[in-house]
Amino acid sequence: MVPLREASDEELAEISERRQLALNLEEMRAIQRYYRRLGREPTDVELETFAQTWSEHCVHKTFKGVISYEGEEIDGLLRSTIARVTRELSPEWCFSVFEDNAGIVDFEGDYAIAFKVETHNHPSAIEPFGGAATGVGGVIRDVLGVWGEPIANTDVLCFGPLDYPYEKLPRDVKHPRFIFTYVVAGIGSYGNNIGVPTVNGAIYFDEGYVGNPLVYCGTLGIVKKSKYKRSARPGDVLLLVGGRTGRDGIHGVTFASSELEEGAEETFGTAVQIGDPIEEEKIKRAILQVREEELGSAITDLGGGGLSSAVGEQAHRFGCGARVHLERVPLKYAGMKPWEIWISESQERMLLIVPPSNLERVLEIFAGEEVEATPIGELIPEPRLEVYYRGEKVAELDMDFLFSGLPRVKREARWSPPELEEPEFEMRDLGEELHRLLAMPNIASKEEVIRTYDHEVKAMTVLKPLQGVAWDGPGDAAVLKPLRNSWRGIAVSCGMNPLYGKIDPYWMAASAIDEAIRNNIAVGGRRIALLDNFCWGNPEKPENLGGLVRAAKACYDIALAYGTPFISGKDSLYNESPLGAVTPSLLISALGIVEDVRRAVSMDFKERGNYIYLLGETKPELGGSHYYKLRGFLGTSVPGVEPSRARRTFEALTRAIDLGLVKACHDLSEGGLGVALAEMCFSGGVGAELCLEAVPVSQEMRADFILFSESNSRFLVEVEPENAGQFEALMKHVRFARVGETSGGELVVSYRGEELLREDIGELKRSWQRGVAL
Amino acid sequence: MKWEVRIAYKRGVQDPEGETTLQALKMLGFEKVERVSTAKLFIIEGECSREEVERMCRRLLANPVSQDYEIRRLAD
Amino acid sequence: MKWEVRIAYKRGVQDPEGETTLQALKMLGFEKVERVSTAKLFIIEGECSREEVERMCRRLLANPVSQDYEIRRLAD
Amino acid sequence: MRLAELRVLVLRSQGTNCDAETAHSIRETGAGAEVVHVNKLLRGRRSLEEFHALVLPGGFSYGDRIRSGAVLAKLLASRLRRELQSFVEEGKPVLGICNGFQVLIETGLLPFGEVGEPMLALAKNASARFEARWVHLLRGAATPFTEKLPRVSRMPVANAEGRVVLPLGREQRLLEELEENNQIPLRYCSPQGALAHGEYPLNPSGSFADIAAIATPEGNVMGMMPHPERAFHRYMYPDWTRNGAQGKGDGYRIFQGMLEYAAGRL
Ligand SMILES: Nc1ncnc2c1ncn2[C@@H]1O[C@H](COP(=O)(O)OP(=O)(O)O)[C@@H](O)[C@H]1O
Ligand SMILES: [Mg+2]
Repeated sequence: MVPLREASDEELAEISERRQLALNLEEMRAIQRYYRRLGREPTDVELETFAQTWSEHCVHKTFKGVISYEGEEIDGLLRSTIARVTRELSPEWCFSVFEDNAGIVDFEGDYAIAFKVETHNHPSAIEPFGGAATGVGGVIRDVLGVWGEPIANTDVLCFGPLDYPYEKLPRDVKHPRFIFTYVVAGIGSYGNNIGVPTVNGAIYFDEGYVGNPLVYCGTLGIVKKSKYKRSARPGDVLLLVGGRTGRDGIHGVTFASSELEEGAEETFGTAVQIGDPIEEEKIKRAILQVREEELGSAITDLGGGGLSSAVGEQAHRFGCGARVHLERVPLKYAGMKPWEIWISESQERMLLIVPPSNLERVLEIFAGEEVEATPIGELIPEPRLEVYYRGEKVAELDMDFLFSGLPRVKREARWSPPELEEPEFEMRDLGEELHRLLAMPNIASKEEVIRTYDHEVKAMTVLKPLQGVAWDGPGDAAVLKPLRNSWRGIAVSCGMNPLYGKIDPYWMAASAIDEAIRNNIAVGGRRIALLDNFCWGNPEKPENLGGLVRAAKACYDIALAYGTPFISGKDSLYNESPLGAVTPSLLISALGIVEDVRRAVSMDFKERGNYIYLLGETKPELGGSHYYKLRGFLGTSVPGVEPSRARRTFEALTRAIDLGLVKACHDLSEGGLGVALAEMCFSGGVGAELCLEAVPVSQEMRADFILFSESNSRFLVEVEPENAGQFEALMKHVRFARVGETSGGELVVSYRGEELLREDIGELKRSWQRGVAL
Repeated sequence: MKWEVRIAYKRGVQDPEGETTLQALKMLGFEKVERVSTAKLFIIEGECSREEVERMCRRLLANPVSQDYEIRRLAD
Repeated sequence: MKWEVRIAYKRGVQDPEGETTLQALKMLGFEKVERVSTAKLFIIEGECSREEVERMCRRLLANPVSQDYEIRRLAD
Repeated sequence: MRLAELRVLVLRSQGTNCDAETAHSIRETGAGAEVVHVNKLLRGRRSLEEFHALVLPGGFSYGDRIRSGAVLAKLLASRLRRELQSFVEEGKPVLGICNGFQVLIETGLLPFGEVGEPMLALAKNASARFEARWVHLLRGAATPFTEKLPRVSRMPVANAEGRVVLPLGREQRLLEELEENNQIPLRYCSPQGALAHGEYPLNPSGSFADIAAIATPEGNVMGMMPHPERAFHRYMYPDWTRNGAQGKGDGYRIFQGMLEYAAGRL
C-alpha cells in the first residue's frame, strides 16, 4: 500500500518523482480523490497502472487536451485537425482508422493494407542498435496486432552531422557517427532476420538531432477483412504469447514521456533492450495460423506499458473488465515484483484473446512454432480490472475511472515567426554548386545503408528503392505487389522537411504532405492515405506547442484539400536533451494504390532524344532550401503549397502514366530542379540539355534560383517525342513546359543562350555517391 | 602492445545467441549443459595505452549502457 | 563447471570485422592501432568434461575449415 | 512423371523466411510444393521419402546464430542423417538457396554428397556487411539446376555470410578438383561475363574464386548464394522499367531445370 490519501501536494509530487510515474500534480490529485472516495490506499500495482495508462505515450494527453492558441480554444488537436480530415472526407475505402494499432485501407477483394509508423527515439539515443531494432520489432507487432501479415518496413532516420566535434558533445550524448552506425545496423538486423523487406525511408542530418536522434520505423501488412476479428466477450481467455517477461523496458513509456537528462542512462538503463527477431518471426507464424482458422476474438501487441496497458485497453474496448493472475506470467528470472511483471515492456510478446472452446487448438499452434503461450486470465463482465498475484488481490481498478478519470491537460501554445532575413549573395559557378549540393548528406546517395537492408525478401518489391541502369538511382517511392495473382500494387513514400520548420512549421507540414504525395504520384500511386508522425520538444513549453499547433493545422488544411485522409499516426513529444529541443520534425508517410504494377514509373531517364517536361510552377522559394544551406543561409521564403493547382497537376500526371506516356518521372525536392535533373541523368546513364528560360516561373528570377528553388508540387517527366502531343493535351490545365531534351553523356544547362553549366554525368554521380559513407 | 577487449551484454539483457546455442546443444544430445552465454573479443595491436583502449571501447566498440567491457593486456 | 570456448577465424582467413574495426578506429583518430582481430566466446556452464566441450566445438560451435577453437576452464 | 505430380518439400525451421515465395516459385513452375517445419521431420510426423525434391530456402535459420545455417545443418546431420543421405544417393534433387546453401555446406553434403564434417565454409562477407544487391552470374559446370540458364544470368544476393572459404593451403588443389568434377555451376562475373576476380561489388562477398554456387559431382545437390525466387519474373528485376516487365526471369530457369530433371528421372 502506498499512503496517498493524506499526502500533501509536495508529497504527491515526491511520490510521482521517486517512483518514476511521470504523473503531474493534477493527475496525482485526481488519483488521490479517487482513493479518498474508495476509502483505501492504492497498491503499487495500481499506481503503476495509472502511470502507464495515463502516460503521454499511451493516451496522447497533449494531442487530446485543450490548447489555447492565439485566443482560440482547441478542443483536442488530433480530433480537430488530423482525424478531422478523415472524418470530413470519410472515404469508403478506409477500413479502420485511428482506432487500432495501425490504419487499414481497402486493397483488393477481401484484402486490405495496414500501415503504421512509430518512433523509437529515446531508446535509440541510448542504445542505438537495440533501440532501433526494437523499434522495428515494435511496429511489426502493431501490424500483427490487427491480424496483419507484415510485408514491408520503412525507416526514416535523423542524426546530427557525422563530423560533429567530439569536444562539443555533452556527457552521455553519443556521437552521431556511433548512433548512425548502430541504428542502421539495428534496423537491418531486425528486418533482415524477421524477413520483412525494408523498402522505403530517408536519412536527414541536422545539428538539432545531435542530442535527439530520431528513428521512425514503419510496417505495412496485409489484412484479410473477413478474418479481422474484434469480438471478445467476458469469459474469453487472455493469452500471453511470445518471449518471457523480464525487468527490461520497465518504465519505457514514462521514459518516453520525459526529457533526456544527464544521467538518464542510469535511471532508465532498464528501458534498454536488444530484441530477438527470430522469436517474433515464430510468433508471426502462429498468429497468422490462428487468424486463418479464425480462433481468436481479439488481439493486440504489448508495447508501452506492457500488460497493464494491453489488458486494460482491450477490456475497455469490449466494454468489460479483466482478471489477471500475474504469477502465471512466464518470467526470465525469479524475483520480479508483481508491479514489475505488470508493466514490463519485454519485447516480442503479444496478447491474444481466445474463446475458451478454441484455446486448446490455439495452444497447439503456438507449440508447433516453439512459442510459449500462457493463459493469464480472462475477460469478466464487471467493468473492473482485477490483478492477482499468488491468490492475493494486488489491484482492483474501476475501468471507468482508469479510462476517463484522467484530467484533461490544458496547455498554452504560442508561436511567433523567428527573426530571419532573406540573404543576399552572388551567384557562383553553377556546375560546382551542383556538385556540392549532390554531396550534401541530406541529398547524397544512401546506397551504402540501403544495401545493408534486405529490400526484396518476399519477392514483392517491384519498384525498388534504387533504380536505373546501374540499379543505384534514388527512387521516389517503392512499389510492392502483395498478391501473387494480382497486378494491383501499392506505392509507399514519405516526405519530411525539417529545415522549413525553422522558418514556419505550417509550411513545413504542408511541404511534407506535398512531398509524400508527389513521391507517390511520381511512380503511379493514387487514392493516397497518409500517416503523420510528430517529433517535437517538450509541449509544456508554449513555443514548442505553438509550432506543433501550426503544423497540425497545416495537416488539416492541406490533406483535406488534397483529399488524402490520415489513417494513423503518432506523436513523440519531449524530445529534449542537454543540447535542447529536437528540430521539430514531422514525417508524413503515404500509401497509394498502383492499378497495375507494370505501369509503375521509375525516375531514371531511359533514352536519348526524348522530351523533358517540367510540371508545376517555380517560385523564388529558397527559404530553408539546400542551396541556401550550402551558402550558409536559412532565409525566410519557405515554399508554399497551392492545393487546387497541385491537384490538377497530380491528376493529369496520373492520367499520363496510365496511358503509358511517361518514360521517367521524378519529383523535385531537396536541391530543386538541378538536383532532380542530375539524378535522372546519372541514374539512367543519359544526359540532358535544359533551357532555364523555358521553366514556368511565377516571376522574374535569377538563374541559380530557378535551378535550385524548392517550390512544391513539381515533377520532371520524360516523354517520347511521338507522344508529346497527347501528353501536352493532357496537361492543358496544368502549369508546365517543355524544358529540354535527353541527350549524350552530359548535363548542359543554358539560360537565354548562355551556357551556365556543363557537367559529365559520371562525375555528378561520383559527387552524389561520395556524400554519406556507412 | 596487444590488448584484448571483451564485450558482453550486461546481465538482464537478452542473449538470444546464448539461448539458441543452449537449445541446439541439447538437441544434439549435450544434455548436461545448463547455460550458455556469449561475448565478443577484439584483439587490438598497436602502441596504445590502456586509456586509449578505454576510449575505443566507449566510442566504438561497446555501449556502456547495455554492455560490459573488460580490457586485458596480452603478452606480445 | 564453466568453460570458455573461443572461436576465431583461422590465421590466413580474412577477418572482415577486424578489418573494418581497424578502419573505423583509425577514422576516429586512433592512429596507432595496427591490427584488429575478432573472436567470439561461448561460456558454457554445466557438468561437462573437456572432451564433451571439444565435441561441442567440432559438432556445432566451430567450422573446422575456417575457424579455430580454444577451450579454457573458468573458475566457477 | 509429369511436373504436376512432383511433390517438392520446402523445409523450414525457426527463422526461415523465404519459404513462401520459394514454394510459390515451384508451384508457378508447375509442380506441387509443401512447406514443412523441420520439427515435423525430427519428430517423425513427416518424412523426406514422401517427396521428390528438397529445397532449403533462404532466411535466418535459428537466427544464424553461431554460424549461418549451422544449427539447422547439425540437427539434420545428426538426427536425419540416414534419410538425408539416401535421398541424395537416390539422385533426387536438393537445392539450397542462400541460407540453404550454408546449411548444405555445414551438413557436409556439399561438395561431395556425404553427410559429415564440413569441408568448406561460408564466412562473413569481406565487406563485413549484409549485402543486398543484384549480381551477374557466369554459367559454368552443367547441372540440372543451371542448364537452362543463359551464359550470363542475373539474380539478387542478400546475405551477411556468403564468402566461400576453402581449406587453407589446399585451396588450389580443391578448386581444381571441383572444377574437374564439374562442381562449380555459377560464378560472379561482370555484365559482359568476365569473371569478377574478387572485385567488389561484382563479387559481393569476396567469395573464393568468385564461387556463387557449388554442386556435387553427380549434380543433384546444389547450393547457391543468389535467390532465384526473387528473379522469377521479369517484373522483379531492378531495371524492368527499362527492359520490360513481361516474361519469366532467370530464377525461373533454376526451378524449371530442377523440376524437369526430377520429373525425367522418375
Ligand atoms: N534509411 C533508408 N531506408 C530505406 N530506404 C531509404 C533510406 N534512405 C533512403 N532510402 C531510399 O532511397 C531512395 C531515395 O531516397 P532519398 O535519398 O531520400 O531521395 P529523394 O529525396 O530524392 O526522394 C528512396 O527509395 C528511399 O526510400
Ligand atoms: Mg523524391
